[in-house]
Amino acid sequence: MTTTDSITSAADVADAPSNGLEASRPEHITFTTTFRSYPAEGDTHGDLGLYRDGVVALYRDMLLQRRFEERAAQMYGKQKIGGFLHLYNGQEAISTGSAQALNMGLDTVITAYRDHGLALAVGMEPGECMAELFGRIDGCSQGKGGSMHFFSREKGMYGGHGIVGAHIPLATGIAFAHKYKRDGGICVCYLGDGAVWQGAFHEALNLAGLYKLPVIYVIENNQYAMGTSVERAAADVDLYKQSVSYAMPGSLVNGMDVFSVMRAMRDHADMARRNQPSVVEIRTYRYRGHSMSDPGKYRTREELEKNKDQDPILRLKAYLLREDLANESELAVVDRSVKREVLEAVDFAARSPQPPLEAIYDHVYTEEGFPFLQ
Amino acid sequence: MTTTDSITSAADVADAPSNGLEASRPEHITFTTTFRSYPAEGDTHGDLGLYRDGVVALYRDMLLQRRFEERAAQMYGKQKIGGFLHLYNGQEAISTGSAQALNMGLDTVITAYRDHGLALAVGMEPGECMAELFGRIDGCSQGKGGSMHFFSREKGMYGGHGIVGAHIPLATGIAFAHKYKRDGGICVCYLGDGAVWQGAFHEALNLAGLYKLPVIYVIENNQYAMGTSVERAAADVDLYKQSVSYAMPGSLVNGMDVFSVMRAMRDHADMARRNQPSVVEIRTYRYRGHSMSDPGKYRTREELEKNKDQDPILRLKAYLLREDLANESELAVVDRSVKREVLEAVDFAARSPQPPLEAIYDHVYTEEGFPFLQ
Amino acid sequence: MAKLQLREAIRAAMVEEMARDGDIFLMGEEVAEYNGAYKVSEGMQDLFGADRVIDTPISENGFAGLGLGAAMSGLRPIIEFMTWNFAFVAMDQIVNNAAKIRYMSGGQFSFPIVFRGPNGAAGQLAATHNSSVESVYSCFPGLKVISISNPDDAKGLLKSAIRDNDPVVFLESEFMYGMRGEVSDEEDYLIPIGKARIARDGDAVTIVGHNKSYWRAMEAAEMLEVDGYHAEVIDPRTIRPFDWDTVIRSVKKTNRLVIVDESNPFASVSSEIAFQIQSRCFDYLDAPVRRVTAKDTPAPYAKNLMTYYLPSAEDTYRACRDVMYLD
Amino acid sequence: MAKLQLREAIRAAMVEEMARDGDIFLMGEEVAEYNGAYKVSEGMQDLFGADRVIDTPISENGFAGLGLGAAMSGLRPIIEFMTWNFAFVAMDQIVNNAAKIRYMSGGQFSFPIVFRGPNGAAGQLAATHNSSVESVYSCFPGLKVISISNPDDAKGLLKSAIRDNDPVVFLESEFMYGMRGEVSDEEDYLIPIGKARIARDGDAVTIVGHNKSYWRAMEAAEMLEVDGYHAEVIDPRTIRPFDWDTVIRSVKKTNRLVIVDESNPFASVSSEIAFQIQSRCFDYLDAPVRRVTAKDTPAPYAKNLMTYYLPSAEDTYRACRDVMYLD
Ligand SMILES: Cc1ncc(C[n+]2csc(CCOP(=O)(O)OP(=O)(O)O)c2C)c(N)n1
Ligand SMILES: Cc1ncc(C[n+]2csc(CCOP(=O)(O)OP(=O)(O)O)c2C)c(N)n1
Ligand SMILES: [Mg+2]
Ligand SMILES: [Mg+2]
Repeated sequence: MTTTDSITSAADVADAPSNGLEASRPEHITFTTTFRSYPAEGDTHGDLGLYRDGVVALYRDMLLQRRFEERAAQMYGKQKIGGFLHLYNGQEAISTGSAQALNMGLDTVITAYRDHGLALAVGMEPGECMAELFGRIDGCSQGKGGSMHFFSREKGMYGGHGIVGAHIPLATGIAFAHKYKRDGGICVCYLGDGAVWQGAFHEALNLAGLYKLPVIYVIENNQYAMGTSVERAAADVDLYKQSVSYAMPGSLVNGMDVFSVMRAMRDHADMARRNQPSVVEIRTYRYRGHSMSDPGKYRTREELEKNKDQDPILRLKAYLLREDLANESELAVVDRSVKREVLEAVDFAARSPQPPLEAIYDHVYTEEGFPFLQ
Repeated sequence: MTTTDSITSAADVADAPSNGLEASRPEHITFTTTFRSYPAEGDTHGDLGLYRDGVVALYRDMLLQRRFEERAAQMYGKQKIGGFLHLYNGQEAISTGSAQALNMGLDTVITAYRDHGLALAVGMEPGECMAELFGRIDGCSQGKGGSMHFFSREKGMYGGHGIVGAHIPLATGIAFAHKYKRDGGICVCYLGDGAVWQGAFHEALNLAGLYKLPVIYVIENNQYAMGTSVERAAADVDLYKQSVSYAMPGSLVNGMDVFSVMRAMRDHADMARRNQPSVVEIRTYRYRGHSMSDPGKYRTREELEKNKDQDPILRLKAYLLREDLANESELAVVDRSVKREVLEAVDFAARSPQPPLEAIYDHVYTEEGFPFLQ
Repeated sequence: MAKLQLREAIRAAMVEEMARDGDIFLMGEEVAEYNGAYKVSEGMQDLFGADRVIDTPISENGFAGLGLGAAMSGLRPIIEFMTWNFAFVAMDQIVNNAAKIRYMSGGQFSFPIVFRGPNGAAGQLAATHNSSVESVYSCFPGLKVISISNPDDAKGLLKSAIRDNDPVVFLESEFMYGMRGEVSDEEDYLIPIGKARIARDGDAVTIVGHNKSYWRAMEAAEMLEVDGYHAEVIDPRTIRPFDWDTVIRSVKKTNRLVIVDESNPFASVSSEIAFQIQSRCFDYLDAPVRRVTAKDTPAPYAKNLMTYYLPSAEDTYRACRDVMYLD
Repeated sequence: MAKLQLREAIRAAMVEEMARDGDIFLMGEEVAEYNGAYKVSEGMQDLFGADRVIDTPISENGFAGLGLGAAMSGLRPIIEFMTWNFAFVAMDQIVNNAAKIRYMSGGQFSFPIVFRGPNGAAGQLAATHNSSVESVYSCFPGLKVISISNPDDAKGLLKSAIRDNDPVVFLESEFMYGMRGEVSDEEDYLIPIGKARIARDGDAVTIVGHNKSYWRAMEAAEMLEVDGYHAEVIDPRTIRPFDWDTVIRSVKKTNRLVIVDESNPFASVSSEIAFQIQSRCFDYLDAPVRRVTAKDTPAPYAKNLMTYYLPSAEDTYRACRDVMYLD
């Protein structure tokens, strides 16, 4: 049974009258659909076609994101970074696992403001990212965007977006362009559990379903939107079920296992490449507060610890050791190299100059010499 | 099996992990839900507890709406009426049948701009309605609203709204107020098939599902939004399935049979009175163009005629005759009285004065003497 | 010179540009199979196919955003709003995404997109269907805003807007779609964005009016002519960026300015013009800048009220006489 | 007089009114269990229960509309937007439903509702999180718009706004939530909507500033004082309806006007003030009306750029000296 079996179609609806007008009397219409589930420990690295180096690379990638965030938090404390800072700790398996399903240089990604992990996962440099946090000219957005607005056209990273839900229609449009240009690319749109309840989500998904666009909507369900748990925001907490309204396949994935994410995202990327849009709910957990100012009183220490026990990096580390793919000292080398890379990023950021004041007028328009009001 | 059986809950989802993290590996999650269907000819008047007079009253009510619209079209041709005019012809069973499920004076209704039928069905006077179309001071909105904006606080008619989808959150709020005030009332929100794809629909339904509000969302699926058929607008054409995303019961109703509408709306009103919001898709057909300027080239004459064969008024007339509840001449008396009532409405409208120019500043604010810019 | 209806001129601009550049597509409600709610895009789906002339569901926020995503990817969408009244549900996409993402990305992504549709009063449609939106968009840096008053400008400016690499809000008018006017036969007729048009030379008073208000300005000028006064009439055509120099030059000559603007008055384009002119022509003004606008109320339905609601040529004429101290 | 933080003053107004009238409820993102994103509503759910202090999903359009529906039914909602930046997705509900339904219903339904939240710049949050929205709402007849600069006004005006039977857009500021100030102890302290406050008497120049800009105005006045000039500072407090008389009276005395307004300049509140004053004080103005605003660009992230972006006291001071022809 392939995943596309879960596409709901008129035929699935037992006894549904075609226009509802002429039917004899079915008292009930029974509707059945199937979602795929990707629990943890479903695959070995071999199942995924990975060799030792590939698995270590996944480990390094997740670790880089983790260490980058930790350093960013520290720099925020030192007031090197302003504005909001939303950290990705705990969710790294999603960015890392799903990047594996992408054709780099062709496919595109877009996400909300919790964007550092994805940026690094698609290959943006820690230095340009840290410089952006520092508000410097060498930042990936030249200091204009900050933490919430990492962009890299080169890496297919279409941002970093701060208005909850507003990037979802953009994803639909990016996918539209892939199809229009027949470039073979797909777009992956990451959104939080909280963004599902923006009207933009509904409109964007219907349009994608209607126009059959190459896009995957990945709901990173980290259980909370700021202090609001999914149960307190959703009439129905099974977010993958949102796919039903748009006749799309939907899947539920364990986001603490990078292999599960990889597998699921490959399956869905296949669908997308056949112009079948879909929804993937990936359940994960955010370790830090929503942003740096959030004391996190809405959850217990136990809940947090219980989820940290599932840590995707520790899980993969255990796997590497258990499967004899690496030993402790090899992994320590990886750790040190990641640490160095992040410290170099901080150095790079600190050395990068502030933008000149005249730069305030740059990038508003493509046009040169726009007559701004003075 | 009661209709609320179709409420989807976590328990319905076979093998769905509670948080998706700890589950053993279900390859698939099968989801089954049940919608109720109300085809035509499901009930006799006896089943619905109606006597002869009640059935004739339904007939008269639908006929009044039909004749009102016909006369309005004529007056539009004579330029007595300005702006847009969206006629309700063909859809009368919905307004009439569902009004039967309401507690008049307590429950509330709200709809889009195709609002004449509902206004009459909830008891607004043809005279005040026609005067509104004429833009006169005795109009139900004092000439400020026109065709798209019929309001009557007294009759619980919360409008007539011209921005597609924008009234759906209002309905959620009106239902919120019913619950907050514990007044026992429910709100019925009518919307077109085209309005489903506004984000407002999604947000409003999730809020109603989350807060458990006494509201029914009735999708009047007349197959078209202007020239766009449902298939050309919807990723999934079974609009009742939208209920799944909000864990609400959903039903599909034949809108050409006033008895079916009555039955369905009574069932859903019962749910609403128990604070269970729900979705009802009623399939119907609009005989006229979208508005007076629409030549209707997007559909064939045959399609139109085929649907007119299902006419709710003719159907009920046939029923009355077949069941010996009334004979031709009794019905002719009804026809004449309806005709007279509509003509009187036109007279009333024609005699009503235009609003005085100073009235332009009335009703902007409740406050007296607001200092408008001059 | 061909005599075209305004809708034909707009269509001609789109057709010419779409023929020239395969990256351009047109999307909106009823633009394709229905040929446009106001028949602006009539026949275009036949010409360019269903891949490039695309009907949408009623999801303005969704398809405005779709257009923006496509623009980020290098396409050049033309997004039609059936009217600008219906774009308030898409406001966030326009003022946050269209206007700001280029800036926030340090210039990496640009938005060669045109949002177009009719703006302003369209008769007895009541309050929600008669909004004038020029000020609410032109206050957002990152957008360009054009408002046209005749077929020639419509064609030349829409072609420029489609070629422009920045997001353009393009404001038309239901009431003027059927209006005929000469349109240049010039091949590839482009009118530069940001340049006003002096429609009528004069020395007695400057009248500025855009879109339908331009015609009120012209009518008032005719009335003044009867009185023996030559009014200078300027159609700004582009609201953002505004062509201050043309208006300033005129006011320095006439020493008087009247603005006709169908918007509600508060913080409208007319307010901004007044600010700029009092600031930059302080010593030249012989009278305060006057404006003639819609009433400071929502638009009513009743015919007599709706007529009263809108700025008239008569009101404009009287405002001119006022600033000329004639009465 | 108690010394309260701005957030405490706002909370006090809500608490007093909710205690007085059971029809009032507070709804918004994180207002209840989280105690408010900026702790404005801290403790309120404990006081009034989960039926009256209600958390929402991130559905601004939905819950703004919910509030409006409830208001039509006679309740008196207070809807908090976490910031006004997030209300663009709800723009349609505010400008079409809140502002116009009363009118379109011939006065049958009214909207005793307050939409409140912080407005304007809030630091290095980049372009989408630093919008000033006063002009985009105040241009819509049917709304009232209040923007406050200190705890006392916040309390008195919010209480009035909650009691008002018309929809009120109430603009606060993240940056000022922690600011302490004296708040009247008067029982049932109400400040009338539509009345400006003369914060400082003077004769040399009038400076108008609201919200944070009020403080820039005051700082500039201090700097002028050092130079020996007495500036009159007016905080309009209500933007719609605007208290023209107070400003006119002042300008007739000082003959000069400088407006500080953190909004982007085009068609902003400052434009409208300039229009009105040049129109109504034409013969009294010794210099053009000047304004000091945010740059005509989106808000940048980098610290130095963001500082440069905003109007400063220094800029205001220089603008005042300019209109006083001192340099
Ligand atoms: C339209 C809008 N409303 C509110 C906010 C404020 N806000 C920022 S993040 C956030 C929570 C989002 O939660 P979720 O989508 O689950 O993402 P997560 O933070 O968990 O990654 C809120 C309410 C916003 N940025 N935009
Ligand atoms: C937000 C918005 N977009 C577009 C329109 C223009 N418009 C008016 S009615 C309509 C079609 C609505 O169709 P449907 O909801 O099916 O209702 P019906 O006309 O069939 O009763 C459209 C597109 C509008 N009024 N509001
Ligand atoms: Mg979340
Ligand atoms: Mg329809």
